[in-house]
Amino acid sequence: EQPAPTPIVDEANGIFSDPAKNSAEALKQAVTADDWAVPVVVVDCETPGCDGSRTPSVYTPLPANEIKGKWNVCAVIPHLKDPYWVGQDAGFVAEAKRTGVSLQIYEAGGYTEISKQINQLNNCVAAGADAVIVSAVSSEALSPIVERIKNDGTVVIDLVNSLATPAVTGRALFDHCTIGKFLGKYLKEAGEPVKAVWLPGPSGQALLEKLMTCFSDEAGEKIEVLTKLYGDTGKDAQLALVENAINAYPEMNYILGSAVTAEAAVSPLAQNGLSDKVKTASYYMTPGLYEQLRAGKATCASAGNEMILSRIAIDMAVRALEGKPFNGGKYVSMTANVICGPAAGEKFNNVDTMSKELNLPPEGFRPVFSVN
Amino acid sequence: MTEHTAKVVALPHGQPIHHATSHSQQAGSDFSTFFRRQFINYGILPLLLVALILTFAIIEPRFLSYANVMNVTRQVSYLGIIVVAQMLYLVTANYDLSNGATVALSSIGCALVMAATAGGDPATSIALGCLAALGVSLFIGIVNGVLIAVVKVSSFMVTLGMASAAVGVALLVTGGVPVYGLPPEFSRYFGEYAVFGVPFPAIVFGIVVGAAYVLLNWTKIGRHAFAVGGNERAAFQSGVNVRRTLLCMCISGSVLAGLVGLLLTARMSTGEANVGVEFPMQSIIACVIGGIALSGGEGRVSGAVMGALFIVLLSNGMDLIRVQSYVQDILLGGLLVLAIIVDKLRTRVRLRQVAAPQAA
Amino acid sequence: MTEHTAKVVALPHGQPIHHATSHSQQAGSDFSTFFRRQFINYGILPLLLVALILTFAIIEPRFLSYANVMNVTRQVSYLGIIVVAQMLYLVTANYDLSNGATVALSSIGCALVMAATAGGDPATSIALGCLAALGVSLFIGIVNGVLIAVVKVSSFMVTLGMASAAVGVALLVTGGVPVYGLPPEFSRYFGEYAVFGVPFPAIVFGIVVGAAYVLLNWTKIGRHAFAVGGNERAAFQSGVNVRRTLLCMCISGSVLAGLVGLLLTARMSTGEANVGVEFPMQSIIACVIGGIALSGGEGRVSGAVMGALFIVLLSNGMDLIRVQSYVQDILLGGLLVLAIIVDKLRTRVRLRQVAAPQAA
Amino acid sequence: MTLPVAATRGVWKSFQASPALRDVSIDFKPGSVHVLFGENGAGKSTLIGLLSGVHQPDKGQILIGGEATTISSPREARELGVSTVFQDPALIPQLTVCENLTLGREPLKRGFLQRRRQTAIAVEALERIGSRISVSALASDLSRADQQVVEIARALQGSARLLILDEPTATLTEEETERLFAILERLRADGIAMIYITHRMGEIRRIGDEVSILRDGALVRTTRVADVSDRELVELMTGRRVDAIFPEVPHRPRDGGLEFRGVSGGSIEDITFHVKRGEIVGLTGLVGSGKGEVGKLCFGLSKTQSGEILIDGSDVGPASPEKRLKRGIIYYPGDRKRDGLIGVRSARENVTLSSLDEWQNWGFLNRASEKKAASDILAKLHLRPANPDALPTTFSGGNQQKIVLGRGFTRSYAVHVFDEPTAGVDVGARAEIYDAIMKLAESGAAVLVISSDLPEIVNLSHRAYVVAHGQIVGEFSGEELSEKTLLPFFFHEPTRAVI
Ligand SMILES: Nc1ncnc2c1ncn2[C@@H]1O[C@H](COP(=O)(O)OP(=O)(O)OP(=O)(O)O)[C@@H](O)[C@H]1O
Ligand SMILES: Nc1ncnc2c1ncn2[C@@H]1O[C@H](COP(=O)(O)OP(=O)(O)OP(=O)(O)O)[C@@H](O)[C@H]1O
Ligand SMILES: [Mg+2]
Ligand SMILES: [Mg+2]
Repeated sequence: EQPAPTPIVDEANGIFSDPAKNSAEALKQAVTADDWAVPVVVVDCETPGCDGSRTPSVYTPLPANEIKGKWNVCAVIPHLKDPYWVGQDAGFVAEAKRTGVSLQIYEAGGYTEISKQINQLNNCVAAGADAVIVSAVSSEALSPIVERIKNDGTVVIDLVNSLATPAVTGRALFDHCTIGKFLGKYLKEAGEPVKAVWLPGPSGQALLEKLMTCFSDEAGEKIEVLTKLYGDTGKDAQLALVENAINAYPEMNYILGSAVTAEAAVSPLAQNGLSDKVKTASYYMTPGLYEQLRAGKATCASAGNEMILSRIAIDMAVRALEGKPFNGGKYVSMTANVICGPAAGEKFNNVDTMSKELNLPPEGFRPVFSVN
Repeated sequence: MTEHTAKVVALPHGQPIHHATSHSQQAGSDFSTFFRRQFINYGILPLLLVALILTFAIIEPRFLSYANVMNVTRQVSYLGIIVVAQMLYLVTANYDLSNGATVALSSIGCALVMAATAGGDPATSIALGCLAALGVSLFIGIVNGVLIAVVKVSSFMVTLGMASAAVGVALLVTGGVPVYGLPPEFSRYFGEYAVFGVPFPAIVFGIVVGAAYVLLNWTKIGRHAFAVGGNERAAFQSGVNVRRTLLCMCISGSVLAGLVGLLLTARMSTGEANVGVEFPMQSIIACVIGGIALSGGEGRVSGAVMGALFIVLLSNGMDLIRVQSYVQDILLGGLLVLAIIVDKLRTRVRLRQVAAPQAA
Repeated sequence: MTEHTAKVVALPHGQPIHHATSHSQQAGSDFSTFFRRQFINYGILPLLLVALILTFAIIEPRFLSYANVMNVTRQVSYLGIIVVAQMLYLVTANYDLSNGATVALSSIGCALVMAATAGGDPATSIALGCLAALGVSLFIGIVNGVLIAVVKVSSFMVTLGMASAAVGVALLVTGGVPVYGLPPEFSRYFGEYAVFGVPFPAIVFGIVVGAAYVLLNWTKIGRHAFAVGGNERAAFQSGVNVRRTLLCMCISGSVLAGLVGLLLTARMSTGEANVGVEFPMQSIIACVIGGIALSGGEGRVSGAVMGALFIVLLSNGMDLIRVQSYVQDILLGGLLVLAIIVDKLRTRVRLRQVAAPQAA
Repeated sequence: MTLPVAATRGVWKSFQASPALRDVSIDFKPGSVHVLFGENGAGKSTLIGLLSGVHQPDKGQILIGGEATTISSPREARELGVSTVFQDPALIPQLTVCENLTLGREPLKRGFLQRRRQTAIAVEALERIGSRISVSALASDLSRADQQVVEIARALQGSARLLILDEPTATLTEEETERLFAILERLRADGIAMIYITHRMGEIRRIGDEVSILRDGALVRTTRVADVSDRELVELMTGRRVDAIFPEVPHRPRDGGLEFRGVSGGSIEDITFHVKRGEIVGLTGLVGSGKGEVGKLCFGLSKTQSGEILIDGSDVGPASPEKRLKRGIIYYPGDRKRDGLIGVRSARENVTLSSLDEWQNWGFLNRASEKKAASDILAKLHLRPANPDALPTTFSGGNQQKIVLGRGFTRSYAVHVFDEPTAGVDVGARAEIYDAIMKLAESGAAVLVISSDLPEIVNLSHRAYVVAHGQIVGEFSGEELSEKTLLPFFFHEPTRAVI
């Protein structure tokens, strides 16, 4: 039913598909504008596994005046207790306001809450959602539900945490593998031999495992992963893990993990006089981490530029509901890059090039759970 | 449930008045006493449930839509079975804090077997998978049971340790990634399938409830379970085989948890090591709200069912009427405490009833 | 600990043999009995701890390095205070499942106040922050205490409900993001500062342990707490003010949790809504293996400390000797059960002592 | 006419809606032992509960030293000079004797405990009543009797104007009771007022000056003990004529029954005795003599180290209550609340618990017939209130014992073993229980009654054995079976006194 997607473009609203061509100022303008535009990567979804060639493009949403229906959209997300998801929430709200859809957001309360998220998904369909945006706590476990919902004619948009099932209308994804690759690539280019400890967060997370695998594949033999220490996402838990890792692996010179981990690592490293020896890199960005990057307390962090994904997801849902073609394709992802602070050395210090708009929640934004 | 309608009220020193009879006399005539009797037998919960349903239904008519009723039915089935399983432990004055881990490990076990045999005939593959799930939970049940019944160590610690160990094993064998590649028939029939509009899990739940009711109220072992939970010393000196009773209840409780692992695996068509983390606490809450004493020896299956229903309805309803999730936590906490406080009230009234029949 | 050394063995018919005396007679002479006595008084835990330390130290000498000892000291301080807090509840036969939430909420409260006042003089800002943290926990303690002591509802449900509500509030006020912008002095002094190489939290822990020991063993309220935990009705009939005792213990327990919230905030230099998630269960585990009965009326502060030490040493040591995360869960579970089983043995030996005093 | 130390003026007390006390007015005079007498559930404990601050009256006044006083807690009562030994055990098992003795009045110095003085106080309190229990023993390690002694010692310390003892002798034997009475007499001489609750007629005469009879919460009469006969007392108490408390049981011993051959185990050494079918045999001795142990051995509650126990001439088999029940032995434990009853299950379920097989077919219970059977049995035993669905905890002591007794009638057993069958049971209920025991014997069962209550042993049993220090030191029957002849044997060996 969905018409063929609009062609891939190199330029729109003064924004180029090649991020390098965009000035920070222009990008800022573009992503905050009401008719926003953002450089994306369109993934060819015709190939099996929906993981084909990746072409840069510029994503522009459906203009508000072309939206006829008053749509009910509902989004289920893993949780709303860290800046990353608060940022996505901000995107949801902004886009819902722009498109005038009625939006309801459900948070499962953590990555272990599989049954709860399944229930929430059912609940919001029962509550009459025309489209659901799913950011799954488990890439596999939600497949049957999603397939059923899709068959019942509900639009399903896969957000951030890619679902295994092909039965989705559209995808706006945080590309775990690419993020892992980029981190690996950066460490490789950075040169010096790396002995790293992974503190990815909770265990049993397929996507994190994938990220770490892709990291290792890319990084090659010069980068040695000493161990993976799993633990609750809470800062206190990560803190204890870092402290133990410091004592367990004196040869360690890199701590890889979540933004919480990187934040938690600062004080124990300083205390053990290892701030210079042990560097940190995280696979996503938070305001606190950003500050520490600038201050040279943290070394690097991957910037997925994906705070816009939630806006794209809603736009995709609306396009699908309105029977309008997708912009560029049904699978959109972002161009990630690794942001490093002074601690990484002048050669790699690119902290100022990071787009706050695309990586951090708006200052002082407070979570909103429904927009009517 | 015979024994409930057969409750009696007695004069301080004299002939009892039989509820059943007084019921038939008064039911029409005097509603307040009728309600008081319901209150005494089932506590605040039925009222609370009615209140919830009305509130939600008024604010959001879709709450009572066929779709949502089906949806709630399916949701309550999984939790409900776990709650019954927890009840089998609690009745004997033991906790099961490992039912979540049991669900997870049997989900993994079942999924691994099915994935391994997926190539061949789906029927056999599914059968083997089910056996695996039940086998795993049976094993856990036996270990719990032996430690609780024979070695006589605190079930709190035993099942807590078991939980940690079981999850560890689940993660170890899967390397932390979900197990997929199960035969599609499995989730089609055991997960989504519905008979005359009744979802398969709901049917299983119904059977489990029936079985549990019969086990606890119509068999020797059930009676003994209540006795052991009420006063182990006295039960032993009344010739109850305490060990066998405890073993039985622990094993059946854990196997029920394994059954949920099976059903959830079908629902997710994946083996997950993270599933069921919230079950231990949720099931205990449901039991307590359902009037099943943590101190053992008391409780009705109907109470367990209502307790599960309460939790599911609450979150489903709050989702439907769009209560933001932070506030949901707060409300949940408040309602828990409220429910328990009112339950205290109930026991008071009950004593008065027994004491002062003229009220009835 | 007078009352401990003063343990006795009563002959079936009357004459007791006084440990204290038999002690002084034999301590030097007969080691086996000396060890047995230690075993009877402190259980397996000391041995277990020594075993752990030796194992780890042999496999990985760095385990005993100054850095790691400091590290363990710091880690045990936070958990240790929580465990003592839990003990204050358990001694009166009540659970505190809300101590994790208390930590989180008071961390938030403290951080918000400090961040708001960060502009001015750091000292006052810090002072206000501390007051906020303690205020929050005091409030939680009072609510718990009133519900448990006055309304007399099961602490299990009360604190469970409180936990859910408190976390909800914490998330609501912070909007899910950590609270930044605390005065740097705060984390410098309360987090990293060390006196003669002793980390500040450790000093606080020491004070807390001392205070708790005095409170429980050398004051009226403490002894009454044990009495209430042991047999509430009897305590009341003996003229103990049960309500005041329960209130006191609940409040001091929760305030200690608030103190941990304070220290952790300093350590993390942010206010976090999702910290302390594992505290409730961890603290109960530590207490139980520390010989503090869930049924109340029993327990030593030293036991609580050793329990906390056990948990911290275990995970720290396993990290150091590079045990894989998944396997750690399994080992933890196994060791828990083992510890409890051996503890059963201990009580047996004690009873045998009672029955057959000639052994002593 | 001396001013009463304490008095109640028209006090009412109801629990929920049911009045446990109705308009009771009694004076308690200095230097006099005032006995409260009444059926189980008559309101005796409730009355003293009012005086000791456990309950508050709904209506009426409590006078202490002549003026109206509200006593809102036991601690207040003690400050007013009222100290009480409550009916139900009031020691903290996990605390030491010392701590229990000083609980609620710990010696403090600048807010801190003074352990030395605490110990001194405790030692002094125990010496005062000539007990040699160790002050540093854990309460849970004491036998029930020793626990009772500690409670008495606690009540006696300090300067009490009014001393209340609620069935203090329920677990004491004659000898210990005598010691207690000696103390009470001393206190009477010192002009202390005392309230004494007992179900034992003998004790009323032995120690009582005045007696108040309660029935269904109402005061029937207060009178001088000298002015009433036992028969009158019982009539006043029950409101009906009880001709004989002890039934006359024809002695028709038949073959078979229970037999101990050189049995040792627990605190028992080499015991040999037998109970023929149709016989009621008594087993008595001091508390802690091991007589209860004999019962435990019969039922397999403690293991037999040597010797053999025979039932109808064949060995009883393994030591497990379950199996012993199957072999036809049933045991009625001495401590009803702890070892006998499932407090949270209905009286009916308690009765049928031991013999559910009787109503089982195809693995399912026939609940209708089970229910009927249980109700009939409880009706036959005159359970009051006659409500088989109520929880055991809502019944009075005597009626709780009837529920336990009911188990013996669900099917026919060859041997019935009673441990302290009438401890704390009122005279009326006692007669009914004895009646039931007689019926069992007449139906051809062997009945072993283990009791510290000498009159019970002497009047109920056909033959009796005395146990001392785990051995049988004498067998008595016919004429010899009298209190005078039995008592000396209690102290067969130089005994270590308890009080
Ligand atoms: N705490 C209570 N709650 C409810 N009812 C009670 C309570 N205490 C006593 N009763 C009731 O009050 C009545 C009087 O009880 P009480 O204990 O005073 O009798 P008693 O004379 O002491 O009997 P006994 O000789 O068995 O000790 C009984 O019917 C009893 O069931
Ligand atoms: N709680 C206890 N702890 C230690 N020893 C005990 C305990 N209770 C009883 N004993 C001892 O065990 C033996 C048997 O006790 P038992 O109770 O059978 O004596 P008894 O004559 O039956 O006393 P009672 O008249 O109270 O039943 C006695 O030597 C007694 O001292
Ligand atoms: Mg009484
Ligand atoms: Mg005995």
